[in-house]
Amino acid sequence: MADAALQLKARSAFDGLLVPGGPKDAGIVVTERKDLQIATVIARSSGFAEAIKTAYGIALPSGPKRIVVHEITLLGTGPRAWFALRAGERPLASDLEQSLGEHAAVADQSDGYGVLRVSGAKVRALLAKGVPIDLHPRAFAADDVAVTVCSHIGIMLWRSDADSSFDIAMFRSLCGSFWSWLSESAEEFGLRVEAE
Amino acid sequence: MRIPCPFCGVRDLTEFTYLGDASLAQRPDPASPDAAARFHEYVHLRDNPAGLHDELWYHGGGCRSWLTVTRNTRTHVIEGAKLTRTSKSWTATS
Amino acid sequence: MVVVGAGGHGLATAYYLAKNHGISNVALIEKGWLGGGNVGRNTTIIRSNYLLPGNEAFYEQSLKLWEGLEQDFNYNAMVSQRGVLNLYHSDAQRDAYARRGNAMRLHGADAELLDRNAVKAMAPFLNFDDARFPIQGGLLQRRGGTARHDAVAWGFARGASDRGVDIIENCEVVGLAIEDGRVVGLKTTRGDIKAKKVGLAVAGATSQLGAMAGLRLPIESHVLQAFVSEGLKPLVPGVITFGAGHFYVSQSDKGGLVFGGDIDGYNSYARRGNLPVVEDVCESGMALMPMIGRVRLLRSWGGLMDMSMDGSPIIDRTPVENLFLNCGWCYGGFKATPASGWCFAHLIATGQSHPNAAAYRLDRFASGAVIDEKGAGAQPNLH
Amino acid sequence: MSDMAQPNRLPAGGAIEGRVDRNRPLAFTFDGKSYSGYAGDTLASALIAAGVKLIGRSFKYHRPRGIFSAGPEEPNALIELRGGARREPNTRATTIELYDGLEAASQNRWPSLAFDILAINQIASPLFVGGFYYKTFMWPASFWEKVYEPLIRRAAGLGRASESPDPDHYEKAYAFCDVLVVGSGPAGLAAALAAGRSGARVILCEDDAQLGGRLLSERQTIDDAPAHLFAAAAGGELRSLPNVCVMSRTQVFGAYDSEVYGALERVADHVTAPAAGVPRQRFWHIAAKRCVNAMGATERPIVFGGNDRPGVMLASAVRTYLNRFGVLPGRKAVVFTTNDDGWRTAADLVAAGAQVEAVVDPRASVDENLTKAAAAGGVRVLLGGYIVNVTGGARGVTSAIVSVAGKRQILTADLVAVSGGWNPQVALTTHRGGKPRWSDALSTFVPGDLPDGMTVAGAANGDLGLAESLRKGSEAGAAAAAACGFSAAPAPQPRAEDEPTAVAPLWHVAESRHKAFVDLQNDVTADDITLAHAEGFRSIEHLKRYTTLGMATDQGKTSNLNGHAMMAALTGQAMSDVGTILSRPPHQPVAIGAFAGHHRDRHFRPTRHTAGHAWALENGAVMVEAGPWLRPQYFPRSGEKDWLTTVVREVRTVRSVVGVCDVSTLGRIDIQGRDAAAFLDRVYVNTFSTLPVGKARYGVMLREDGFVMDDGTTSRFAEDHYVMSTTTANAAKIMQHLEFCHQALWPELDVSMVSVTEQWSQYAVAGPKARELLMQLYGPDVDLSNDALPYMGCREIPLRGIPTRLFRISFSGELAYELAVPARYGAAVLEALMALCGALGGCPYGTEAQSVMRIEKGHVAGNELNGQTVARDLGLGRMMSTKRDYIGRVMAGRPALMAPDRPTLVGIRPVEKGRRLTAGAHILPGGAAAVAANDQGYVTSVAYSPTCEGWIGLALVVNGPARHGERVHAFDAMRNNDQDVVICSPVFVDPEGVRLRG
Repeated sequence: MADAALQLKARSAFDGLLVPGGPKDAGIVVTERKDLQIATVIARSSGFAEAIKTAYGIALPSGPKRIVVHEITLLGTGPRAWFALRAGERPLASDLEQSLGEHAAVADQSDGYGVLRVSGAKVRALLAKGVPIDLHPRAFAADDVAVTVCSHIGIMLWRSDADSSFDIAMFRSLCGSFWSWLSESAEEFGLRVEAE
Repeated sequence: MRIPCPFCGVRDLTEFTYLGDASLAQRPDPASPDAAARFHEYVHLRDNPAGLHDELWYHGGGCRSWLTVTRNTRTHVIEGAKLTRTSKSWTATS
Repeated sequence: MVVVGAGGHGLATAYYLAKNHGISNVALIEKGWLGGGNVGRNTTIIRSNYLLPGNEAFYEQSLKLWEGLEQDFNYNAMVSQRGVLNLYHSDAQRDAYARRGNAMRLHGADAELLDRNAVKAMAPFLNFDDARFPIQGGLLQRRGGTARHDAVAWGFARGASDRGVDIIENCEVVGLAIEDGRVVGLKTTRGDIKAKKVGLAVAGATSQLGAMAGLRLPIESHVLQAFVSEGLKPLVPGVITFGAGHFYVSQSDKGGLVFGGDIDGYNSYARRGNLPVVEDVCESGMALMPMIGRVRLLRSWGGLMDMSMDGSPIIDRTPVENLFLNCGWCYGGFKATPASGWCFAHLIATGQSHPNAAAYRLDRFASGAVIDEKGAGAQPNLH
Repeated sequence: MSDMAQPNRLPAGGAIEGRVDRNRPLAFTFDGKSYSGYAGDTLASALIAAGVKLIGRSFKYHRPRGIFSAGPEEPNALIELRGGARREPNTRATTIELYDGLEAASQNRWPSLAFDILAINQIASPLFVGGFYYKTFMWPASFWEKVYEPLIRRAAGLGRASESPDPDHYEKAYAFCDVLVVGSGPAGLAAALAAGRSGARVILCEDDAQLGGRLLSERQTIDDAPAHLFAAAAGGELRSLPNVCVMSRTQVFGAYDSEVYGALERVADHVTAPAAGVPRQRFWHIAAKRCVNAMGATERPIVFGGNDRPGVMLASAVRTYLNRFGVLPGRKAVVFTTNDDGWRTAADLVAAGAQVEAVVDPRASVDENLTKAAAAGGVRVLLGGYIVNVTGGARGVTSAIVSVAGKRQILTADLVAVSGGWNPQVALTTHRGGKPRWSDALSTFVPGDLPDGMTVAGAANGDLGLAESLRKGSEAGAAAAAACGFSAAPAPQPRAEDEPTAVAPLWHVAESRHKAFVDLQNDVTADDITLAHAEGFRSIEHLKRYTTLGMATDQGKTSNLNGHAMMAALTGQAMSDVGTILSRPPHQPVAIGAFAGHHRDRHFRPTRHTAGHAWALENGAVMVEAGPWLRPQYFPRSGEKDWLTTVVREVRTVRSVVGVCDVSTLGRIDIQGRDAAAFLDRVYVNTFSTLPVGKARYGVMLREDGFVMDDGTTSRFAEDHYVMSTTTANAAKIMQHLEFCHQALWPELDVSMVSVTEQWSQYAVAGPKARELLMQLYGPDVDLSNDALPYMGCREIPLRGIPTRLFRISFSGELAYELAVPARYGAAVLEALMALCGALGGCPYGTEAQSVMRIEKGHVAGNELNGQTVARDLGLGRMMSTKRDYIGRVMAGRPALMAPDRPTLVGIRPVEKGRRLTAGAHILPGGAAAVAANDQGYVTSVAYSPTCEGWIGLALVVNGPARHGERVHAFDAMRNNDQDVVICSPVFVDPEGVRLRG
């Protein structure tokens, strides 16, 4: 096939599901985070913490916490597992592989997940309809991360910077079902979709 | 029922999958001369206590860890939970 | 002779020991009140739609006994053969049900494979329009149905009692007297009892009683919840099971929808379950018959299931001489009550397995001759 | 609103006027007749206001019944609410908030409420005694099924459920708090205030629309003001606290393990229909560190003759109707009470302007203040008295027959208010196994051992006095908050009085000779208790089951204790020995829809879509459920008469040209680590450590019990990097299994695994022109020759800068590849592939064609990997390594699994050419009778093979491989498709594998 004829257009996970628009005073505002590079990182050896320190100059927190370093957001998703994100085009998985070498198993997952940013005055009331964990500010602090199940769908959830704003990642194939739950649950609060 | 995952914190039952008695983590030596009998016991026979029970749960809806949970089968009160693998291995952030 | 456990199986065993074998010198001892075990807390379904050799002949015998039970013991157990319909939702499931139905027919049982239209004619209220897993058809056993569970216990109790069996309630076994590898009696909270033969029919407490004889058994105790709705005018014709989720339903003669689903899935002796299964059952119910949304769940209860490693029961001798074991019914024990009693009585009385229960051996796990209807393997909570 | 319309509404401005909103009249209908009430009414209070006495018919005898209570314990006044698809049977009129346009209908009557043919059951009542089912309706034998049972079924049940899908939606929700307070009566409000003021996170759940509980129904005072004002003020303060969440119309119905509570919020039951986006009800999971149970108490009736007549009402309910709703349930009343509390009903009736004929109290003497007050109101006091019978009919009570010291007198009355004392609501304390304790002082059960984290306060704990309830509630709230680390400065206690609450036990008026009801809804009478005793059904569990006591929709809230006490009297046992039935959730019935929430109909379970889903739909694919996924089953073209035509065309196209199939749903697990190879050797029966980099290998995995668990190809991309594929159905299970093997069995191995199923879209490209197609896609720079990418090879190849993986693997038996591309390009690559494919004369194919081709090749799939087969059964025994251990090796060696006569995989063909085969048929020896003894196996999979030009199948047959060429019988009674078949090799096409290596 001639080069010119071959146009491989990328489609985001929520392509065709999210249609921008909605009331100005909506209690819920949703944006798809489309431009993320994503990788899973699994520590393979006890040298992992040191490798991170060498590469990024930080000590990784233990537990389900978020830390941001060199524009990379690292989310603690398991005792040895992290979910890494970085905005932009720059490949993340290969960078991490290079930095961490044999201390980590890195897999590119940039296409494997859909990520939504959900915010608005009613965001906690909305998430209470599916997320079985306590998101009250006293219980879920700014750097907290949770891997959990919402409406039978596995999600990763973390606070973005604002108090009433959460990022939620889920498997790409489940974005349609997640959206059907979210949009139905948000209807009573008013829902606005914004482009990134 | 809520299970205190050592990594994630206390989580609802729906996030977990049950396997069974914690002895399932102690696979017999396949090279032993009585391996057939030992594997039969390992795979099939259970103490099935009415009271405290060490048991294996998988936190598949969370951190994907296998947990060894100590739970009272009469009251469902959970005494504690630990990562199944901690006894034999390292942790990543220490 | 002593039979331990005045639940359905123990009562039926005592009844048939007396009736079939003329053995009336039987004490039937019970920790609580008679009929207080799973015979008093189940969803009352009777059927013989089994697949595997070793199972089907036994359950078909049981169904035939159900069909004659009322006349047998002059007590109305309200056997109601309104049919058991197992729905299928895929070609593979259809073929698996065809395999099952053919196995039933080879054993002389009745079975029909219905297509979607035939199911719709029988149960037009099912979700045919907006289903996640559309109904393609069903396997129907018309002779299946329900029986009034408490009446079954009372009927067997009355029949056994009339034939001279002593039923002793509030009598808990605290030890077994074993001499030279042979059981000679029991210690109970109401004194010691000498016995030539002891049969255990104590689903839910099998491991504890087994341990008293030094046995470690292929059994886990799990809780199964069941539910009943408020009384309604007739709505559901027979027993219907959902093939794409955990849900089965029938309607009692008093009008309540009696329904249930999967076991809670963790070892338990607490006789109560938790919300995830309640929700799973109701989600399945609403997926299958969305007109029950406003019907109210009235009451739930939990029974202890003797879950075996292959999902099939054990009726066998034990390594202890004269100690016999009837256990591992998983959550299918109610329908088995008459045949279980019949075959266990046969085993205790003659020392030989009844041909219809010959496969229910304790050593089948070591030998590999397992009877695994679901193909789930040695994990009891998956059966 | 005229008095004519609401003749029993107390006038506004009177001493007692109630607190409904008289400025907001609401219209409603009952049995088609129009009535009116006010905002703030319940359906029951509005019916009373309207003078409607007869509400329903009883379950067994079809006796006329009226309104008995003012709350959720109501056994009688059950109605069908709303109509059509929203019809709600068995709805308690006493808990339904009136809304404009409400429609209600009586139930369990035919043809009409006033004239009910089945009331004949009263005359035949000896047939209907306890246990009647089991003894009656027996003979002749054939009559049970044909006559009796259908009759019983028609008569059974109460209301009619809708037969249409519920049009409303439901939600689930999760809440968390430090302190959950259940109930907003005096104790609950005091607890919530104490805990809330400490800063603890508090949830207060109240079943009613308004906060206050009994405070709304009484004329008591707190801080010298009417008590309902205290409730309003407390509610206001609680709602103003940011750490407090007040949930009204929310019933906590169950206590579950680990301090989880189930609650039902009735979001839109008080309006005609939910607004857009609003659920009808919301089912809450509440996880609370501490719980203050302040659910209050339920008044206990007394069993006496005619105690079910419309107009016999709980004494406290009468006060509720007067004080809260401003309606007068009767104009001429007799109060029958065994306790001080009941006397207040007489006082309130007098204050409301009703005539109280007498207070009948079986006690020989009572507090002087009570008798004095009664006398002042012109009320006769009949101490040592009993009501032995109440006369009346469908139009209500006409008189009460009272016996005092053996002398009878007839008191004309239209209302009999009854109080036998109060039963604390112990339900939540027993859901987790706690046993209530008998209290001689209160003649009832009070909470015994409590579940972890729960305290009980107020009437629920047997503290009936107002001041005491307020004080105990406050203490409980403060203690619960303190246990969560919060403390508040002590606040002054509100001023209130403890009213007298002395009680003497009376369950049943033994002198009564008329039908006396213990369980009003299930029509269990005093005689039934006696009969159960006589027949040996004496334990409370047997009593319940034999008589159905306490099994109706009210779950015995007003009947159990009386029934048990009556049995105790018959057996001579103490109540502490008799015990009580432990209540089980739900405390009140909960709509099934609420437990399901969003997950009904097509939302029952999430649906997984591949990146190519939209393309498939646009191209006419018929989709099929494959585990959680939807996959294209086949792609019909116009003019194709049935699915088989389409599938035959797809198979022929693949075998002769090329086809493309979306295989993205197969599980893919990325496995890395120094020990990855060793790990795979332990989980697969065959060896992967010897697999060269750049190659793929088919593997089989067993469960530890030796049976086959899954199969798939695993490819090696580096020394320490493999990608495993699993079947679609087992993907999650295998991931869990591998994590178990690593974390629990061999944590010392340096291996890690993560699912990358979603990262990649994967397409099978199969057929003689598969290479040509891919060369066109990749362009001339990429070498796809047999040398560069041989059979079972795999490579990472960039495609226009996109990283892709190309696997030379084949499920179809053709020259075939699987192309994996990052999922964001999945749709685009599929479109590009299909454009090229179409130009070559190829087509897309679905799961059906895929299945035909794998059967033609004798590849096993889900039908054969059914958990009941071992590797040898499937002809895969030779793959099992004999040199090393792996999961399942030891147990696969059990004698019964090694037996030579196990059913083993073969192919079959029909003897009669062109005859259709069916899967699920059993294999019998040729000419053998169709009985179980001759059963030798079964057909697992069948397909019409265009390549073989006929039907072919796979089967598991006893000793199968030794029987190739044998003619046997395929028995299929299910499809009436018995036929003879010939056993053959399971590989029907290209047994040498020439094509796939081409």
